[in-house]
Amino acid sequence: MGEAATNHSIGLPELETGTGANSSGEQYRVKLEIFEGPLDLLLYLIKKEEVSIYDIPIARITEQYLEYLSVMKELDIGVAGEFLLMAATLIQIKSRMLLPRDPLAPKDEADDPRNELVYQLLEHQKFKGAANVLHQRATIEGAAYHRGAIESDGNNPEIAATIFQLFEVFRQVLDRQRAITEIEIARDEMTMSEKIAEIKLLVARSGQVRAADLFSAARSRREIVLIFLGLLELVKELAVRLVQEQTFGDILIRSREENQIDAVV
Amino acid sequence: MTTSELKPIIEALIFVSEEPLSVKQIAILLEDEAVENIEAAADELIEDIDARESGLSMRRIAGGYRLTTRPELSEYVRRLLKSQPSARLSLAALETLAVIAYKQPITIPEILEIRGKVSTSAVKTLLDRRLIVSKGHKQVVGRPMLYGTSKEFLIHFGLNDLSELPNLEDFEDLVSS
Amino acid sequence: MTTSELKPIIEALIFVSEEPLSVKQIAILLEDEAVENIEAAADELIEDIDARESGLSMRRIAGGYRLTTRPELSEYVRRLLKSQPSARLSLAALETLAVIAYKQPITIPEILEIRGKVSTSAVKTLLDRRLIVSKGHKQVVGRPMLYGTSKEFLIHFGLNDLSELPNLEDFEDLVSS
Repeated sequence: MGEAATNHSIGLPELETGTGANSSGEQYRVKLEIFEGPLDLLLYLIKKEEVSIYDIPIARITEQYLEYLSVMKELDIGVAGEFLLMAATLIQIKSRMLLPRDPLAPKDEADDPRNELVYQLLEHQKFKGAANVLHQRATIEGAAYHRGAIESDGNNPEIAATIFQLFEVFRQVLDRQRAITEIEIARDEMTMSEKIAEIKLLVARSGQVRAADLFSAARSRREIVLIFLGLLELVKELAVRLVQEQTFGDILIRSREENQIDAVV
Repeated sequence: MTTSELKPIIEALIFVSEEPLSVKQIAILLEDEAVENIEAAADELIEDIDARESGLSMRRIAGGYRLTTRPELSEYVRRLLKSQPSARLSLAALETLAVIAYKQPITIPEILEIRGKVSTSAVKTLLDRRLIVSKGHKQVVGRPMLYGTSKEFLIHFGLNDLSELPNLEDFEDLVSS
Repeated sequence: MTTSELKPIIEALIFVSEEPLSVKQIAILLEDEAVENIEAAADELIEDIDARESGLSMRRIAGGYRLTTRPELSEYVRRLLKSQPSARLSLAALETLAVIAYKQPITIPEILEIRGKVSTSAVKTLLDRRLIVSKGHKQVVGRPMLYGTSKEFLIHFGLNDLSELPNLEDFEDLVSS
């Protein structure tokens, strides 16, 4: 889920009951995306059902959780991997709770299959609280202004740097250099890493490239093999995504934009 | 120097400095005036300025002193500067920042573990805004990068140091109640 | 507004303004508060600040009001400004530094080749700031000077050693995990 979608809300979202409410799909989309992650959704359900976090009725909560996921799917909201993972976890806990306990084993609360989840939820809630306080502080702080420039400031029009900026700048320099030398490289026999760089550049420039186009532009068998291996490498590195919009359709190579990463893992 | 000699000097220095100015920096500028004297004068100055009912206030931020306008006058100042309140951090970024602030230094996989969610774009935003900085590599397999909060973080949230972060345990009651 | 309501607002506005602020500008910001009222409040504020024996003074400059430090404190202010040589680098210097850091030891012609721009003045700045040092001559025609980063560089960027420079894998870690 992209950050942009959650910009407007701090705290628990106001969400009507799952399916069948008469809001439009668009409204649902906005509201559902407020669930930052599976833990948020779970906390919301726990609050809505007015149950204790220390004694979660797993069957009921799991059922509701799955219902929300199916609403998200119905509305064609990409359900991120972590939501599915949590669904699996809930189902697993549910089935472990159904197992008859060994009557001879000492009754031990530490055995409760829900423990880890409860711990995670509590931790999550704590950091949400802290995030809230930070938000308030930043609001107050943002209302206090520093003095305007005075004459002595004028001799300092430059930018301050951190090590990360230094690195970013280095990457930019390299990218620039790569763009200039790319034409020369194209004429020579390419190496695998050059081919990868070329594919990356192509995808970065146009956002998406048809795999078929890449292959048909190859001038030798060796180059076709390089493209193929290069693509595999890029997919492995999670630098690009391969998308096929319809069965037997074109395979598209797409860049992984920042805000897509979360949704696709 | 006496406190009443020190106060105007400290006020002038803090006014001119672009960054919060620490007691130690002031001491060096004043040719090794005792740190305790400076601290006493600075604290008195904070009270003086408060009592003046002036448009300014002096505060301890990021280990130093800083002059700012009073928050309650922000409406007028904003009109003059035509400034938008600075871009807000998203909830994802704030929560990630909270995790980093309390658990620093911390790696991305460790953040994921706590948040139960992938936060790389949030981490990138925080780096871009310089609220967090890298703190070297963790000496484990893969040598992942460690992150911690920056001085900018303290300034942005008006904290003098990390000990001023609210106590995490205070937020536990929110759920149980 | 009353004079005592106006004074803190005027003080805050003058404090944040980069230019001397005229009575007329202030009047506009205060939704057409009468110019006479503002002038009266501003004049009173000048007297107040003088009477405070604070480190600041408010003056009429170029048809507007401005806050400055008191002239008699200029010696201390000068020391501060001198003691705060900018910890800042221009983008050209930063780029050159990045290339040197990652490709050291490196000659000026090699830097040009990578950056695609002449960087001699940037190299000079970096040498002046002792972020880079010469590392002898390269044994090729013309024996050009080789440059590398200094201990100062490590301190400035908070690194233990050069192996702590972020590398490409770290970055990919960030965007792809």
